[in-house]
Amino acid sequence: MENLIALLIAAPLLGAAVLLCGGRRLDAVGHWIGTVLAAVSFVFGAILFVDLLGKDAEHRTLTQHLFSWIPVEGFQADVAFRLDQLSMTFVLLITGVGSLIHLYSVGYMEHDERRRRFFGYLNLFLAAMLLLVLADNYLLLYVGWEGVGLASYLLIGFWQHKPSAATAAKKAFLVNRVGDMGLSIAIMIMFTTFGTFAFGPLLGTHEEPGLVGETSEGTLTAIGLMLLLAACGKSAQVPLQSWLGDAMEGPTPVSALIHAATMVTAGVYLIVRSGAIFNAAPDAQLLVTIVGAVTLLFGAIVGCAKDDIKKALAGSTMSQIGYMVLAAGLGPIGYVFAIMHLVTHGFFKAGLFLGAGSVMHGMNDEVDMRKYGGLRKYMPVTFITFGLGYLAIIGFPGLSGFFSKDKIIEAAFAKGGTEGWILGGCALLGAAITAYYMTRVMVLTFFGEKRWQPDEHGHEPHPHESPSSMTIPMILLAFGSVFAGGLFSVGDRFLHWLEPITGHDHGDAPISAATVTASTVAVMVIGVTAAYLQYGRRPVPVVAPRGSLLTRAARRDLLQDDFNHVVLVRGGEHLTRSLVYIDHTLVDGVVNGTAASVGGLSGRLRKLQNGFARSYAVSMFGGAALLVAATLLMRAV
Amino acid sequence: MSAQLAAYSTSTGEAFQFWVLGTVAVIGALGTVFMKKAVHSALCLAGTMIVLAVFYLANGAYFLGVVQIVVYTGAIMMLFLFVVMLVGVTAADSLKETIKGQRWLALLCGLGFGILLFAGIGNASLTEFNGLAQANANGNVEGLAALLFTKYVFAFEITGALLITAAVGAMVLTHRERTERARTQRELAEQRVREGKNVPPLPAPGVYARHNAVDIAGLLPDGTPSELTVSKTLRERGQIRDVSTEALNDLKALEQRAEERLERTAVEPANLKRAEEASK
Amino acid sequence: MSFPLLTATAVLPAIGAVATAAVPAARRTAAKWLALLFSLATLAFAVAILVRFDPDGDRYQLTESHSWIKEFGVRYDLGVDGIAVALIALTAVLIPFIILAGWHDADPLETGSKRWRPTQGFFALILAVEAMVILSFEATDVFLFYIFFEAMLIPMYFLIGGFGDRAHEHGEEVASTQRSYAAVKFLLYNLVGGLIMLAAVIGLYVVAGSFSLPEIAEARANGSLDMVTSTERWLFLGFFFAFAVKAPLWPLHTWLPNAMGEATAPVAVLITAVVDKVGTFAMLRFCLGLFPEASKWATPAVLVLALISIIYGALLAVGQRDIKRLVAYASISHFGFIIMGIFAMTSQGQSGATLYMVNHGISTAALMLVAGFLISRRGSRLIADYGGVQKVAPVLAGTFLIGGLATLSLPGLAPFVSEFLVLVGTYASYPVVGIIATFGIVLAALYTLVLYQRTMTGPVKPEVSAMPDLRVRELAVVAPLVVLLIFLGVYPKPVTDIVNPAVEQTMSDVQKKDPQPEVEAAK
Amino acid sequence: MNPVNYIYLAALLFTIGATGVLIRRNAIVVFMCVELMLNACNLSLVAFSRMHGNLDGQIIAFFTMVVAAAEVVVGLAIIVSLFRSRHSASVDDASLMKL
Repeated sequence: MENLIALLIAAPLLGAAVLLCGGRRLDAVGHWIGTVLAAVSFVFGAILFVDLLGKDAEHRTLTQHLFSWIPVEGFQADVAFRLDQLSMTFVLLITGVGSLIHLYSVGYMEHDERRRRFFGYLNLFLAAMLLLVLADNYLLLYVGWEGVGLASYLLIGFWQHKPSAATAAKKAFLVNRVGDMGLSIAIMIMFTTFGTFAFGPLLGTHEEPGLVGETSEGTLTAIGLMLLLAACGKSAQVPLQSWLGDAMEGPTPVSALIHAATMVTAGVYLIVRSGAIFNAAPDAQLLVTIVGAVTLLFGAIVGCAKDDIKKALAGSTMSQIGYMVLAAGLGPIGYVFAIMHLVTHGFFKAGLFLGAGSVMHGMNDEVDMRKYGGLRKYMPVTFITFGLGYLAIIGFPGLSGFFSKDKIIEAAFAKGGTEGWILGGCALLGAAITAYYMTRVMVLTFFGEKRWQPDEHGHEPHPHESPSSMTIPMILLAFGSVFAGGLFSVGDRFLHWLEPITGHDHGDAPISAATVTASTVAVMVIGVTAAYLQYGRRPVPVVAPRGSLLTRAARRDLLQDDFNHVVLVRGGEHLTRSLVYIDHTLVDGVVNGTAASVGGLSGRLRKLQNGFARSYAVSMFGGAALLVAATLLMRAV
Repeated sequence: MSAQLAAYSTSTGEAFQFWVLGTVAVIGALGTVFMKKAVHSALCLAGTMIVLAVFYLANGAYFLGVVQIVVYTGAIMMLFLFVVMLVGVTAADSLKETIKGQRWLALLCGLGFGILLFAGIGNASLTEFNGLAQANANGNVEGLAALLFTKYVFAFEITGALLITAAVGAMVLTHRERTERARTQRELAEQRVREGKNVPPLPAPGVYARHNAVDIAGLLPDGTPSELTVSKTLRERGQIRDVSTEALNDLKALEQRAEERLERTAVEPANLKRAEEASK
Repeated sequence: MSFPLLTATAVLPAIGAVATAAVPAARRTAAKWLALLFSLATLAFAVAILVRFDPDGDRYQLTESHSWIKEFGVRYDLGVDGIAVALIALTAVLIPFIILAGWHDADPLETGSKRWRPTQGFFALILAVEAMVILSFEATDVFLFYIFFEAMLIPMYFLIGGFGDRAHEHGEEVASTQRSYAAVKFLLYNLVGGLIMLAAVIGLYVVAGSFSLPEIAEARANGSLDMVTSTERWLFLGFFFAFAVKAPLWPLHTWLPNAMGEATAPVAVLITAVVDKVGTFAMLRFCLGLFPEASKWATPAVLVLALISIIYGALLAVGQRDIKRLVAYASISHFGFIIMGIFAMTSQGQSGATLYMVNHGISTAALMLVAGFLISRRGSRLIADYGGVQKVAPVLAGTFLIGGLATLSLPGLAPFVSEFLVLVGTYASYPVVGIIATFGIVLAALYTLVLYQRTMTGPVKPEVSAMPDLRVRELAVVAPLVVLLIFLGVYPKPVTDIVNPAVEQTMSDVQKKDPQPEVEAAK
Repeated sequence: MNPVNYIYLAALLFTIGATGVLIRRNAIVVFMCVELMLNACNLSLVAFSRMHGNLDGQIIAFFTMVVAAAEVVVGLAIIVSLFRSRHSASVDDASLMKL
């Protein structure tokens, strides 16, 4: 049964290889190969899942050791996989949502002549993401970690002829690299401290603890901070969040799969997986929660201001992941709920993105929400699925988002002390804003009168429902976003499923769960009504009004990019230019200077050879005199 | 002075002679170096050499003394004078230094070298000296001959070979092989016509001349001297005596005397003009 | 007396060089095939060495020893350890690709230029370089090594100065003057290094009374030969200087960008992927082997220089406008990593460094050769002259991207393994250095992706619109390299198995132990 | 008087001659100065032979004269031919050793 794990990864990897090396002759069937292999991987995942369910809770960890990867003395890195409840959850999410989005892309990318390559990249991403969650040691995880980075680079920049896309791709990779730096430093510290970086011996299980316990808290804090840095990079948390917005340059399925459902949540996976380390390093944990809280507000605010539907959703993604990170930072109180929200979010956010994609598909790639309006009667399926996703994300009671988010807010309060109150407050505020901007999106897109007009080529967009290959995945995801939450939390199924890995404790909630739930619903209602009053009652200007200072700042991602541009980009340019100059003049100049001086000296010496016999004679005579002097001295001595 | 005397002692007489003639020798040497004209240098050198010859005699080297006078002062210095005559006085004679710093370096080296030599001789212990008494017992020349034809015979032969080689070498160097036929009068004339300069033969020296020395340029009808009339060598040496002015004065004087004798009035300007035209 | 495999491996390309040069000018193509044939035969011999070499055997294997100059005890001693074997294999693998890639580089210029381009000479010189490089990897006699270390410069000088890209943009004269400048600069730098080393070599003989590396090292180990500290340090500096010039270490690096910029892409690969490796290899074998104490004494300074090289090289790469110069500065940065790994004095660091030499050779070859194909199509080295190539020549762009990703050491490709080993090894003994060096990987991503973005993506420039994709010959060059990159990235064990024992030997030479993990130390 | 004075005199003459060689440009004069130096040497030789009481010194002096004669012959010949070719007897004009 263990051997299936490798096949899990092998299937999409094979797909990627075949599609990328296959050449044009595969253009006709390429997309189906990709989709089928993704589905196969999902089937394997399902089989393994059933198998795990068969075992009792304590023995649900499968490991597979393939071969020794980098053996150098003490440094032993193996290619080994570890499948436990945590990675199982991810496997199902990745392969499931992944397959659906493959299916969706078949329709969405129909008119792109490079569709084969697109599916190749998607498969590559699946393989890398699976490797990330299945790796049995941090170094192998790092491989997957950068692998998904590469895939996202390729997919964001898929339409490379657009300079904006190419730039966005580069930006995403670079910002991620900064995070990766953190991860690799963390691995170095682990190796020098513990002599290993494999999960098993390092983290241990909750009955017999790993090596982690045997070192100072300072070291662990250092490791924790480095891991947090990595998580920030990958999960677009402040201060490394700037790439996510631009990443929307990629095709919509990519945004749905990578930048909403799976890859961006890898950071959360990393933190939860390294729980043992964070539990022992409270300072690092605190910082995690702070980052989470800041990001969830940051993203929400940005989401309110964007008129580009995908950018708005991107902001919301950022903020939702903020919730997860916040939860993960709470330690055993929050781990489970972080993952739970991650899964439900995977469903409804993917659904929302696919809906957005379907809308753009019908509006010949118009992304400005102010040019939509009243689309509900033109594309009903999209409207319904999108709507369900919307209700899920704002936490409408009974839908999946409600359960997961509510639990997180509870956990935040349960952290206890002032921190608890602050974090909880932030989470609540975030919930309100979420409701506000999602309602805004919903209203602008599907309600009100139609606001679209002919584009520069003069042909009027005539919205239409997307083909079934696109609608089916949307419908399935809608189901997920409706029922997943209930399925998980009724009887705490999900809790019991994950507990053996993450551990759980209830913390000490200062206020009862019921109060939290009530307040959550209350703020949700407030947010919705506010948005409705602002956008539903009054006609919406096609051109965005100048807006308040905050709005303008939020449109520019709260000036984060400007900061980067001024400080990093400009500064970097000047630095490199001056260095190039220095290298040419100073370093090289010294050498050339020496050469020149030698030449000059010899030229001057050359003058002594004036060719006059008499001056030669003088030197001879002088030499004779010196000889005499020498002999005399000899005799004198 | 006699052989015995020279043999083992230095009489006050010799001392006196040394100081006097030594001074002469040094002066001669300095003259050789600092005289402007090569001829004078040669004469100074000759003087020095004679003094040296005397010193040889005083040191009991009678044969060398004689040879010094005969060969050096006689033959070699004559050779020098011949060459000086051939080459003549050149611009090289001027004592003005052309190479920068050469003179000062030279004097510095010379001074240093001299001082060093003197120092060397100073600490050399040259006090004891045994005269040439028994060496010259049966005649200085015999003594030399004995050595020369026994001990140094080989060197002697070699020297002979050297002399012959030198003689041959001198001939080879000075004898110039004519590579092309000498040009005939006709060819020279034709070339002059072709080049169009000096088409008539060069003017002879002494036109309107009062002197017949070769170093005086002949005068043209207008009384200016013509360089062409003087030999090339003199021209290169810049040894031309210009007498044009005095010649003109003589001419005036002549005319005046003629007037007085013939009681004529002054010549009309017209004639003068014509005369000038004719002279042009 | 068994078959002298090492000599044969080195002599074969030498013979090839002579034979190729002897081919009459009219039979140009024949000469090319001959050269390729010989390089492949050499590869076969190198494989034989790999097979015959026993990683767990004695330190130097397949040894050959003949007396040469009795008066000075100079001997013709050959022998290989794991490190040498790996590098010989690298050389033998790369040369055929270099020859194949430079197939048309030395053809006579059709565009009216009168400059004579001896095609045979080009390939003959390449083979000559191969012979000398292999010998310098094999020599265990310091003097013998020195000879080939220096002689290498002569053919390299002609390769750099004699053959350049077809200069369409700026006139042929300009190009050739820049070229000769680069060649002379290369020669001067390395000669100066070599001369200083020669002094050190002689000094070593005076001190140790022998040129034989194993003897001296052995004598050092058992204390029968102890040098005065100052003497040892001076000698070390003499050797190290030469190697630092060869494997350009800041601030002795400035010859590399000129040389790589002006030479044709294959020659540039020859320089950075093959010849420069002799420098780093020699640091590992001679500096550490002969002067362990001095090496330890110099470690902090060397590490600082290496660190500067890493960051500085990367930053300058970002600032370049010329594709080849960019790659050159990237190489400088990578050599910084190699040297850092060597002097980290941990087995991870040194194994990583050795592995890095191999991987960097392959990755740079991949990137640079593809860049060369690109340049040969457009006739310009300026990044600004390209754009949107990806659309017209996707395969070219793809291979270029893979080469670039290898350069930024993406996990899954070979360079990642070595780079991470170097970093870990360095961190284990010098944490601060390790952490600062980690910034290098961000900068690497920056210059690689900027290069890719400016040349390959964006709207298609009219000049490149007609650009053909990779031809079969070019694909035959790139594809195997890419396969190697991926294979060694996923399964580097074969190489590490060969390298590790040798590294252990070196570690024992310098009497260093890997730092124990804190936890174990605590127990 | 101590005959060592002869040696001093010889040294003095030699030095003067040498200096002359260096500062004169006329080849002939230069030659004369060379002769002067040779003569100085001869003087010292003669004086030495007197001191040591044997004739070898004089023999050497004799040889010196012969050699000097030969040298003068050849040297003057050279000067003459030089003057023929370039109409100057200045040693500075023969400065083709310049690079």
